[in-house]
Amino acid sequence: MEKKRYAIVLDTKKCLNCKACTVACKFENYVPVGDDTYRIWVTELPLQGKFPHLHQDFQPSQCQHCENTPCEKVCPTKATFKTPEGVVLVDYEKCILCKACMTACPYDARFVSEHHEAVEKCTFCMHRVSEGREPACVETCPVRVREFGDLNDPNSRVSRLLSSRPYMQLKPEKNTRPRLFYVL
Amino acid sequence: MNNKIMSRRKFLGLSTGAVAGALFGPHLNLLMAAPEGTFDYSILPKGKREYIASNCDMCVNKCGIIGEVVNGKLHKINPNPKNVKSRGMLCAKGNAGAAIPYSPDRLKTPLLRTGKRGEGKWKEISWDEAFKYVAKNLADLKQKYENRSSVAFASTEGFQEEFYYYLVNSFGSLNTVRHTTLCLSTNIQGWSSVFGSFPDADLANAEYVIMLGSDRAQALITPDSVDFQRYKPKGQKLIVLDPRFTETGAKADRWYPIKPRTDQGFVLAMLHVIISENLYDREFVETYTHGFDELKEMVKEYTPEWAEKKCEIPADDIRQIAREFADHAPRSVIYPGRRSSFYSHEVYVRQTFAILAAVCGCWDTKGAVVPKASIPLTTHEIMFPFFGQTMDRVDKDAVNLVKDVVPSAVQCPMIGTGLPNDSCAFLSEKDGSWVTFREAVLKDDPYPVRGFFCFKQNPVQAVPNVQKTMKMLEKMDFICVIEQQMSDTAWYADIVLPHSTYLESWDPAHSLGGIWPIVEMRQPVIKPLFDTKTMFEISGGIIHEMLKIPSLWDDIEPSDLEDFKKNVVEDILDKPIQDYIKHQLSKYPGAYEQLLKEGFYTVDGGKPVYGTTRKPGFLFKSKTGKIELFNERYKEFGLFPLPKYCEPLKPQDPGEYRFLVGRNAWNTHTSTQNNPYLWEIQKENSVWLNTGEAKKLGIADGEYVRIKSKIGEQRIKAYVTEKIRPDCVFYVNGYGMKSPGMSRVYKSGASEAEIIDDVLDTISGGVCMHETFVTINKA
Amino acid sequence: MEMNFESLKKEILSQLPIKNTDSSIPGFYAMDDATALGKNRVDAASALVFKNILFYLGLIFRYPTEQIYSEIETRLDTFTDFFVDYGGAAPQLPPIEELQSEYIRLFVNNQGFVPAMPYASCYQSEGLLMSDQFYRLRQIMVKSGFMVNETVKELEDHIAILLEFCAGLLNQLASGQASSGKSSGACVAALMEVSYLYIEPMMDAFCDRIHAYAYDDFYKIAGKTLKSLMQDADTIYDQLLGFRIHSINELQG
Amino acid sequence: MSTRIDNLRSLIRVNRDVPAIPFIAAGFVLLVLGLIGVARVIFEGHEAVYGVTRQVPWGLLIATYAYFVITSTGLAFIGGLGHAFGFHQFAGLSKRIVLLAFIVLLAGFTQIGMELGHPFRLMYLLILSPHFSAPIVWMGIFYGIELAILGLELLVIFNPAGTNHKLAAILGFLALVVGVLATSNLGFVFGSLTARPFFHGIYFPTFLVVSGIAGGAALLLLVYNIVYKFNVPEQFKEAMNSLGKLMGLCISIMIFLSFWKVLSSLYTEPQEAYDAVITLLRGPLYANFWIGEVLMALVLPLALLIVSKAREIKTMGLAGLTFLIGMFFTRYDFIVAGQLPPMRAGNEGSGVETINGLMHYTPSSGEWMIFFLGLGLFLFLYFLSERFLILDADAH
Repeated sequence: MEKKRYAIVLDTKKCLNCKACTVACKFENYVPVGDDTYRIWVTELPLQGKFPHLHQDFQPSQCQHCENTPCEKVCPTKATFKTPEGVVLVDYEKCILCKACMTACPYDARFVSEHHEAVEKCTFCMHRVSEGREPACVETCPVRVREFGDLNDPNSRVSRLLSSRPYMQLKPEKNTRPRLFYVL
Repeated sequence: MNNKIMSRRKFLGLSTGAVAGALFGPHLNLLMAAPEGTFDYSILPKGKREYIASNCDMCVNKCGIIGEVVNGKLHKINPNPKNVKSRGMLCAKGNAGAAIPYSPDRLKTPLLRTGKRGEGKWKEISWDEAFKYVAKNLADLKQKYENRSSVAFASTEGFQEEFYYYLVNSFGSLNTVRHTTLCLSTNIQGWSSVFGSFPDADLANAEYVIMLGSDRAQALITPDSVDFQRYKPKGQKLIVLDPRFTETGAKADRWYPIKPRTDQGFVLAMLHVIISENLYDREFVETYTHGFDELKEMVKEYTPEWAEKKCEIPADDIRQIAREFADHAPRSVIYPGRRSSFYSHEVYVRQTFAILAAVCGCWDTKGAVVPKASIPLTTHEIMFPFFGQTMDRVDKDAVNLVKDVVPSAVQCPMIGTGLPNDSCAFLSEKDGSWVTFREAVLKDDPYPVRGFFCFKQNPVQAVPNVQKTMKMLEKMDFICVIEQQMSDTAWYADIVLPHSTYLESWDPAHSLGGIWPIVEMRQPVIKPLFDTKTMFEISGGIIHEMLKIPSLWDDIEPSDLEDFKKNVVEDILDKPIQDYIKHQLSKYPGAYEQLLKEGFYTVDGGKPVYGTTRKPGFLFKSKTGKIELFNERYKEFGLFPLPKYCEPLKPQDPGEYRFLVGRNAWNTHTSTQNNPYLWEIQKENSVWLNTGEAKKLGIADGEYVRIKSKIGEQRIKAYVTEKIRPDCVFYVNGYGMKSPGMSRVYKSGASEAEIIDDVLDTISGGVCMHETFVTINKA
Repeated sequence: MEMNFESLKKEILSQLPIKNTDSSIPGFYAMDDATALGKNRVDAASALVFKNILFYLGLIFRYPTEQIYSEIETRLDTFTDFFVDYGGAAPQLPPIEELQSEYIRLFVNNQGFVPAMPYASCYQSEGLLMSDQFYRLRQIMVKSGFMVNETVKELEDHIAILLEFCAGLLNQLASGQASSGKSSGACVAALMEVSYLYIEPMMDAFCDRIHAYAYDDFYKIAGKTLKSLMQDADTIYDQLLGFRIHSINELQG
Repeated sequence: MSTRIDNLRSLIRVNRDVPAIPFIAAGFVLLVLGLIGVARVIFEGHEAVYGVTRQVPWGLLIATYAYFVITSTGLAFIGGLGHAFGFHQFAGLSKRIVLLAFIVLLAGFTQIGMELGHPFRLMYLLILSPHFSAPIVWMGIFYGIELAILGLELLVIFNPAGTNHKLAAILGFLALVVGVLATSNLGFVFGSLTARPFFHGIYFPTFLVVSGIAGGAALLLLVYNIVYKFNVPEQFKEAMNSLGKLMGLCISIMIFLSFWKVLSSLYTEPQEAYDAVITLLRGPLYANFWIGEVLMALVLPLALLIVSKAREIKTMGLAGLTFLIGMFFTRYDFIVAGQLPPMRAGNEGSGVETINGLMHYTPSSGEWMIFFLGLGLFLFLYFLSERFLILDADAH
């Protein structure tokens, strides 16, 4: 059987900017309350147009789980590693807190966790996925902005979304080949 | 230094004798010997994990939740993926609920005031003492005023509220006041005046949706907030009219910054177009409605060109929207919204919306506005005693009471003779009208109200014009507050009873009406952390103590008392609450078990219910039994039977802005801002000010300003934006708390209660949150 | 009583929560070998004294019911020197009503918030009750043969319970009567863990908050006393047990 | 037995002429401050004591680490020139060079040791779980080896039985090679960051090596002036002259490199590189850049060197001083400027707070204290050595 390739596809047109995902993530992953401590976020993109012709988009995001993984490359101790499914994880016991990965990440997706005494970031909730549950942010969303699934399964919701709609990725110029896809 | 240590540890050597002698008896011990194998926490912390289904209580929606409990501690609240109402979602507040039981600030034990009111001197008492104390005070009040209605009971909605009413009815006061008039009474009244009930909108199937002032993307309502984006049919069009560019506006196909309170004019013009161009649903109108000809006559004058002047939306656009709306009918929705206590005569606004839906036949069919269906539960057949010393509501004669709070500009001739001579307008009597009620209490007219009970409501924060609320509290001989937190209202109480959180309590089954009707209940997700009780237990406790005081029962028949003891006390309150719930569900075999497992129950697999009123011979709850475009009861009361256009209040001075209120998705009114997980999303609020106006006033983005109304003044950061009309300003509620207790939001940002004027909508008794004008100055 | 400290040390180490894979559980602590081995007696008399002191402080941080109040009152003279030594003054006991309202204002409920939360959990992570460490505490208690009285509706990490727990452990040590089948080593380990991982970390904030918010001197002095006593804990335990813990950081490994 | 003592005596004497005491005292005071800083880090934790943030994770301590270790490898480079490439004029300086390089490297290690959250983990994980594609691994390995080589060199040079010059030459050569590798790898730690265009590329590997050599020369010029109270004996004239020339050459190359770095970052505004350079030219770092980097590290020392025609040793000492001060800002600016352009715009809800579109960073008192630790360690150890060791090596 072919290996799984996990990914998240986001339909941000639906996003209500309600922050349910960010709070769910904090509880699920014991992420402490704090200005710098968050794994995922919802950005209000700049308002476009002039009154009364306005337009605004909201953009939830998180670690992109890049296939070409800058953070993993610079990690001196293999604390950051990739699972066979392409999920980028941190082995907290191996992290020396040199923070090279934080400077290497073009998405500002990592932070120092006092809880783990290591750098941490989104794990795609692999502990839930391994139990057949969805990542917390995917599950809790009122409008289902995010879909999580296997790119190698043509029938997965992520595959079907990507084959039916155009999409973009963040910072393509960095050639990181993210596993987060934003359908348009 | 060394000497210091030596001297400090002197007790180990020199004064050993005395201290060693200080032996303490075992009666003082908090700890006891643990029997072998008491707890097994051997594999920590990833030990025992349980998933327990229940329902959320962070706002009114009651979404399905599944508590993930690890070793007895709630780790996370997950959404219930099967719940047909919440559609498997859980918002930020719902998630943050997992912190609620663990707030160190929660009330832990009954507290009795020992100092002056508001001074903050308390002593701990046991529940037994507390029940005795409350019962005694009820008896004293009854004795002194010889009127049971001299004790008022305030509450807000919630699953335990029905047990609060056990207490109310056992004492026999008619003065109850609920949250409705602070929220959606105008909406209920307006829609009910046409259809006899307050419907829901089928956003999952509607092809054309007009939302006027509803911010479904932030003021979350399930299932609407889910459906309008997640399940919207392909090609659905969303038109949003709101003075602010809300998140909902950002989702709209077209957003119009409509002039406040002119929504009625906009819809009247739509009606004009639809009727004059014969776009209405003739068959529906003929079959189901009453008064079409009168309506046709009335809307003649309301042309789109007329409306353009009122609401500042181009006439051509109004025409187009009217035609599109009619074109998509019956799968067109003019959204009933929810909170609607905005303007004076808001009822007419909502009545107009309802008429538009009726005329186009957008009623009780897929994709339209649909009456709520519900799954009837078995109620306990109880007759509370009829007490001789119960007087009519204090606000019965509302007309004379509320002249002060109805602006003269809107008193006459708009509503004919003024207020209906009703106890509290057209609301359900037990709802009461907060502003009217408060006026009556302040005036002692027609009798004094001197006792005040408050169940999970915080009128000091929630009811506009806080000074008046404080004056009202000062009048009271006795105040009892049943709460989870030391709210601003609890702070002024004589006795505070700690209520268990929704995650710790058994709550009775509730039938939640809607297109997708559902039954929910709550079971404890975790054991109570402290010595708290639920309203069920509290009512039971107080009523038992009341029964020990004969003077409380001297104005009823002895046989009534015996019935009461048997039916209410023995059969219900003395039994486990599970028995009560099982009785509620007795019609539905297996429902109780399903509720324990899933947290909700539906019949028919949770399918939507359409068409119940579209059956021959169906009688709508109106005088004519039809859908009343022309309201016969309003005519009787001297109100407009048809929603004639009412002019909005205008600012007195050119420099004044209309103050708008609203919510964001991560807070419920004033109750959740101190939750660390929600506080960190937004630490203070800021006032939205249009870019052009800010320029005129010389105010930069992020700068502090003073916002001043005739009620009060607040200091707040300016958010200079294109997202709001130049004639309005706005900030979200829940910040700038008076109480240092809300430690995170104490004095950060501004409170709306401090500046909103207590203007009253005369038909529904609702407050008008958008009828306050303010000035803005640099701080 | 005589003890073989080499074996005691081994035993203590075996009881410690050795580096759990979940980092939410605090790690192990180390002892100064030389001091551990240099002495070979538990100073039982002093341990009892210390036990009484902790128990008394525990009483002070309980809600002053009439019973507790009179107990505090009766024993206050005995402990006056102690308070003067550690808290800088002898506390004057205010009338019971005042003490009660002061207690509630400081430790139970004030307008919406609690100025000096008496729970160790509140000084960890999010400032909420029942932090992850809380469960570890329950575990230690049960292992040491204690549990909270069924009639007491309080959380195990309430400062009064923590102090009483320490007193109970000291009592076990002094009397050489660890709970059935449990060793002195486990007892010392529990004492160290509760003192250094639960009480000590909350001391600064807790006592400073008491000082900032208290109207009356009674709790101010009690707080100051408790804080300086815990600062002195290293040397006290050294004297009582014959070895010392280096620092809280070693405990947290 | 007695010969051994005699031999040791040949290494030790009390140098009353060297004005070491004030420096030892200053070093001691700084060291104490530094140790207080260390205690704060241990008790309060890195997060509480340091001013670095999620968006600017590398701050003053990385800058001071670079400052020390690059200077050290610069010294080793000069030492290597003397030992291995027959630049005999430097051979007479070899004891001081090796000692300085060693101590400065130690000072650098204190910085990185305190900066890393788990320095001890690094030590064993570099053996158990090294990731060879990570530049930090190579940087770590080479600096580790460099420390070992310098340590060996110290042993060889300070061998009471007499210096084995051949071995010293081999070690000197190795120190030069490994030093260059280490520093250029340090450059690559930044040069490898595609996320940060200002860092990305070969500029920093090159620039760090060149500026390190200049720094080594500057430090030697300054130290000799101090040790001989601005009256350097004739025997070192030639060496000082060569150091001046070497430093001048390196500064010239630095000017050349910097100029093109700035220009290429401005030309057609390559987004983040442009933003970073703008922080230097007219952004929050402009004073550091113009006064520290340009004036003190480039213009002034070069001017002084030209004025002195590489002969006025006092003037060259002054050039060394301004250069070393300027270099501190250069290192700081290079670390910070590259991180000020945010990876995500500071929009509402993003969690990123920007000022004029840029991140901000100010070193905390704790970070300064750790810098004092390094500086104090250097001053204390080095001048203690000056006071008690015989450092005037014979030319071989």
